[in-house]
Amino acid sequence: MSTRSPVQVQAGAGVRELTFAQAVREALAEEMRRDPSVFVIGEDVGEAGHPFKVLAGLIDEFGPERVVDTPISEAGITGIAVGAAMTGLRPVVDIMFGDFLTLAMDQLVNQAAKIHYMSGGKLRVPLVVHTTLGATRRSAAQHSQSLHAWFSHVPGLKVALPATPRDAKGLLKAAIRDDSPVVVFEDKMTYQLRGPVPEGEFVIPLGVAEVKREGTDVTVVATSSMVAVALATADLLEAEGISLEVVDPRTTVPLDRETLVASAAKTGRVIVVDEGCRSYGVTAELASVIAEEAFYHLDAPVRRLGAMDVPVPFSPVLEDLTVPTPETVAAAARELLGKA
Amino acid sequence: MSTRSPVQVQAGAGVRELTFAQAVREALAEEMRRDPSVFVIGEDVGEAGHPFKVLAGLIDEFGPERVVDTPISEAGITGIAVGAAMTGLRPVVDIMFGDFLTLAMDQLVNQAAKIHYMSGGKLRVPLVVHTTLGATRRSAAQHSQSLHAWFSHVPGLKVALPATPRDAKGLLKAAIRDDSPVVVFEDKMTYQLRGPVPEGEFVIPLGVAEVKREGTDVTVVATSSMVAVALATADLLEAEGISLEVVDPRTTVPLDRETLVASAAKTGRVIVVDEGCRSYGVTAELASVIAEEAFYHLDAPVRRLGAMDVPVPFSPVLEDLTVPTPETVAAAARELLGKA
Amino acid sequence: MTVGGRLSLEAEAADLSREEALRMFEGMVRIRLFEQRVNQLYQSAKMPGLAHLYIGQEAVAVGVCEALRPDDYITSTHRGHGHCLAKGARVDRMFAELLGKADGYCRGKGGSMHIADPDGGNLGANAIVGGSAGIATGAALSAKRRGTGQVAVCFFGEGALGQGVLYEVMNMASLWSLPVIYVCENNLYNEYTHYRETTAGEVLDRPLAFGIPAVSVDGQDVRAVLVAARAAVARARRGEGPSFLECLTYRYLGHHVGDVDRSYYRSREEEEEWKTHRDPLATLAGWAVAQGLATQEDFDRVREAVEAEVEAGLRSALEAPYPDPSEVDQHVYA
Amino acid sequence: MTVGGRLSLEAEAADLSREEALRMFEGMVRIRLFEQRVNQLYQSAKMPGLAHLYIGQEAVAVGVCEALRPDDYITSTHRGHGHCLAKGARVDRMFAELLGKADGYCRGKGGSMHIADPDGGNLGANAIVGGSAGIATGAALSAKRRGTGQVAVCFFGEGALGQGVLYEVMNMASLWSLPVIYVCENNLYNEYTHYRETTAGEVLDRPLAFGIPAVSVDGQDVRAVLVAARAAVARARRGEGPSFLECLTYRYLGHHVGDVDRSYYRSREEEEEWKTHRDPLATLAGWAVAQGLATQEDFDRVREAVEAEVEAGLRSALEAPYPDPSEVDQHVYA
Ligand SMILES: Cc1ncc(C[n+]2csc(CCOP(=O)(O)OP(=O)(O)O)c2C)c(N)n1
Ligand SMILES: Cc1ncc(C[n+]2csc(CCOP(=O)(O)OP(=O)(O)O)c2C)c(N)n1
Ligand SMILES: [Mg+2]
Ligand SMILES: [Mg+2]
Repeated sequence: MSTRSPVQVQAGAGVRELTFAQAVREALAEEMRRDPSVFVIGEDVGEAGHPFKVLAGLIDEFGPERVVDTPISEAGITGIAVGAAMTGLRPVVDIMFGDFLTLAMDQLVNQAAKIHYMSGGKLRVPLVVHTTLGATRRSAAQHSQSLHAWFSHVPGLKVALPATPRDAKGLLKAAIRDDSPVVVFEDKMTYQLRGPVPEGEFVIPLGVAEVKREGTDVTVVATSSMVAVALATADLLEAEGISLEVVDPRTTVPLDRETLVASAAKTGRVIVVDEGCRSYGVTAELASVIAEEAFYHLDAPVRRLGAMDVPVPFSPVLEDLTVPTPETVAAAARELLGKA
Repeated sequence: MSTRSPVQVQAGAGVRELTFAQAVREALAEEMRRDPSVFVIGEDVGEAGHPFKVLAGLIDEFGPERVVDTPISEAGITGIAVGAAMTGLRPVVDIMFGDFLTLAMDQLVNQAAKIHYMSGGKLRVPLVVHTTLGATRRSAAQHSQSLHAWFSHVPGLKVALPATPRDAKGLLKAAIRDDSPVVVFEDKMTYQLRGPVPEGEFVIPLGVAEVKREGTDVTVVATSSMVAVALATADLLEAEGISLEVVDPRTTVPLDRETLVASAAKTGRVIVVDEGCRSYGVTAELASVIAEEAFYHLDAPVRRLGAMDVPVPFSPVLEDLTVPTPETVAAAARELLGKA
Repeated sequence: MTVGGRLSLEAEAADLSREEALRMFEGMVRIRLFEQRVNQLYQSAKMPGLAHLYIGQEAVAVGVCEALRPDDYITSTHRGHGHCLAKGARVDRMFAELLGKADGYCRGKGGSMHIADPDGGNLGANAIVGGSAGIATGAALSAKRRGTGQVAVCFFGEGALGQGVLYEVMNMASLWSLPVIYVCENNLYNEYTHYRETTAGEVLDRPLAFGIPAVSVDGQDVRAVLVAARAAVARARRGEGPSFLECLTYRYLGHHVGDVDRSYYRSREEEEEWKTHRDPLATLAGWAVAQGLATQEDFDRVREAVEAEVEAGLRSALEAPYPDPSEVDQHVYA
Repeated sequence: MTVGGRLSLEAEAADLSREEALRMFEGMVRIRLFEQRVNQLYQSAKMPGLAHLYIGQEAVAVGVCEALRPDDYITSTHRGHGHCLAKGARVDRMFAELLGKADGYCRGKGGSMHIADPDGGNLGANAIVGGSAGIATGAALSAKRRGTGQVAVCFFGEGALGQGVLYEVMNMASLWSLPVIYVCENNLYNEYTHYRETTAGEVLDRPLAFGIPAVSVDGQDVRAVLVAARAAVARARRGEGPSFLECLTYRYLGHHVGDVDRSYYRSREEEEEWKTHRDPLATLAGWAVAQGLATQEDFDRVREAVEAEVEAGLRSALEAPYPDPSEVDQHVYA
């Protein structure tokens, strides 16, 4: 079920360069045109078009009935979306910062995630939660967390982590069409970055990893914001004659184990990089899956790089120390190759 | 910093048999006598003494000022406890079922866990959250979760998982004396089980694992409810001439890596068992730590056993399939030894 | 109709036709007899887990659901058997669910606290206090958006007044004039604590503060409940927005089937007072007989018919098969 | 004093001594000048991240804090510079924190949205809307339990009325008569949305519904704020419980320093109206001069002194060192 070919879309021929934010907006607009039951609900999603302007203009096309501005009530908004999703609509709930998911956990975990199962399959909750992760924006401890590991640990929820404008569009469209609740995390730092996005109808199925760059010496499994870091590391090490393969799971649930394990078996050396806190985070599961299924191919233990286990500090001189960088990933790769 | 000696306390000589609930109650009463700033706050903690009767009688000794019955407001109660903890008191917040922590996540994660750090070390939050985990009580999906992995992933929080009456008392007393917020999860199924508890003053430092049983063939790292399962497995396999070493981390944060890794290095074969859902759960971190630090001692990949990745079903015939049992752990051990 | 004022009612209590009186009595007696069996199942250790019995509160569920269309929505609570039955659930499949059988409404996966019956408009009971406030409000938003004229009823106990999410969604329901009816079943206790110890001020002032018309009615008088429910439903269908009903009621038995010694939180006298003088079944039957609408024999016949239905339902549920083990990981994802 | 009614005040606005007038003007001008500098730091890219400026709302923080003891508690918001300064914070250490320097109140770890100064009773700003409602209420519970006579003030914007936790804690504060004062700064906007679009009913009805006396005051008139704050503080110290103040105010600038084009959500005219006719600094000075309490020159001298203080504070902060990298994993655990 996984496509292992590294899709390096080139601009031109049915492909445009879009910013991450434009790609998200395009996905929402296309799905809202296609299906009248799709609507967006959240704080300042209307005229303001979201503080990051990700949703700018949607209200002009779809009006306040389908781009619903709300009070500052994350739990209430999410609960209302769950009820709407159970009764024929397809809400996309915008949670401005992933940190605010802490306020909606009961609605997402005890309600949305379990209703299909608890009802013996009778009720469905086709809900999308659209939110952010990522630090280094100088936003301090309550606006910088990457909490996707929590949701990946909750049966009934799917979790998408788009790393490029192309993936942002394709995964969001798939999430909206999915009949289960899906939490989509976007790196708030990448909204203005540009990348190629195919013209026209285009969906990326949930559960299909992508080899973002092929290589031979070390596999770097990277998620979301860390994909760009991994690709930068690959460029950096190429000069040293070290070849990295960069694999992006794109969704933690469902997880495309096959693609991860195949790459690990091929290179024998693996680094997992994710911006969530290192301990008890996503890197632990990905590293364990690889260790379990590629154990006898591994020349060394899987290395894990995540955010430092600290609340995110405000001061730039401190904040920049807390997240993996091309330098720290490169150092790990050299160590794995005994070139440190 | 870790004691690796398997403390097999014998009844008699300064030791009594207490139920898990009695041990918890004794810890609270002793700490409330010792320190007037300690108080309990939660739903039906007073006259009712908690639905599981864990707190029965406390109000008679300490009165409603220190055993505070509240409305059904998990977020509000926890927030109030955070403020009280910042200003000279030591609250023990009772969250009746761990599933209800979903309602207090902002207060615990964005507030309690980060305040000491965000204030540059000036403010402290000596808060204890006392709650439960564990399935097989026929309580269905919203009263059976084991969510400790979430909190273990949050820097600033400590997490304790007592498995015996002795540990319940010693760890809770340590948690109450700790100047950081600590979440203590107790298996709701074990409250009436009896075990030896030393007489008198007795504290178990957070971050010290215990070898619950020594063995030579396979290490079983087990937490909370799974410690009893692991010990039962050890008995079961002894008959087959297989010797299990059972190691209980007792706290996931701080984690006593030393003891886990030493045992793994000794046996070369490791199973990690925890009642949280298997994917992206505690077993992933523990298995990764062992794989990283004992890699070259391991004869096989670390095996992970957790709850099935499903919401907990009500029907006993289904619920019993979702959690690890001595049979499933034994099967994993035999496989690891090539005796399957 | 006042916005943010008392919900105006046509009358203090409804005049009923003979059919209505007998139908509502049947609804109430079905809940009563069903739950007496549930209690016995627990005491004879035939039922897994616990159940929170609705006995004593029957008039609330039946009076409210009498005012609803089959396609209207309800959400329910941990004490939900009465709501499910009043909205049309069958006793045999209810028993089956409580016993964890495959014939249950949720194939045994939900149990007592999670019975859902979408075909009957029941979006599910909820084991999180206040947990369905958002769901009901969202169903109302959906009904309004789809223009179906459906309304959504959110049943909850007064303990849910402690949950902040209730105020978040009442605020939005009021702002957006959603067709939702918040039905607060005030049975005086949050588990083992009297609601006066957990509830500051007056209950009705809370919805009123959000501009939601509210009224308090005798929850033991199904006719009073029906009148209030009809007014709230009519308001919702007219597109005028949410309403809030406080129904003063009482649970005769424990917080759950295991709560037998209750003396430390409420008196025998209090229990007797409600059972003997404020029983919803006796009250309705007494009124109807006095009105000459029906005879005691009519009501006895209804009770006997329901008794037979309950016995048959229980028997079939006891004999029904458990779900196949392979179902354990079905329905995690849609 | 009415419970659940209007908070009764001694007068509509306070008579002030010359010292009080000059002191409160100094407090307000310190906030004004400090934040003008913050805005410039952002525009000249010298400050990391963003800041939410309090300019225009100075009378609320200063009027409330004038009624407090040094050991009383406050909690603050994302728009918190004014609260911190009014409770006694120093401009140099404030600047240092905003610049991420080691001399900052939080050693640079908190930044604009998290300034805490326990020595001054400031339990911290909070970047979660409504996030400090529990903390302030808990500090009040602690003060009551410890019998210190301290009160706790919870500052929050009207947007926090959307957060359910506020109602959960107001309920407990009322039940337990806690010495907490909820100060709602109604500056008309939740970010870019007018509060009328997010707030059903009347603001004051919400605390009133929980039995909490409430009053709405002109937040641009520091004397009116002071009178209300004194009444609330007196009530709290008497052990009579919580109060709620709605202060009608306005932020002159953007939601944050980057919010420059505001035409799509509010008009220039509206902004001008508030700035020219309802400025808290001009209002206080004008009143005091008219009363003959002080001359314009007196106020100018105060402003000049504060200007010098702010310039010196900024200079020292700009020169101050960043925290040592080794501090990054300090203070995770106490
Ligand atoms: C969020 C949450 N907190 C606590 C509980 C435990 N609990 C179950 S029922 C109950 C009391 C509910 O009282 P009320 O809402 O009045 O309903 P009643 O039981 O009286 O019908 C409590 C505290 C829960 N299920 N959910
Ligand atoms: C729980 C939460 N949701 C959303 C936000 C994003 N946010 C920051 S400020 C703000 C508006 C707050 O409005 P108000 O409370 O009136 O304060 P003001 O900005 O007007 O001072 C929002 C939505 C947040 N910080 N916290
Ligand atoms: Mg009740
Ligand atoms: Mg505002």
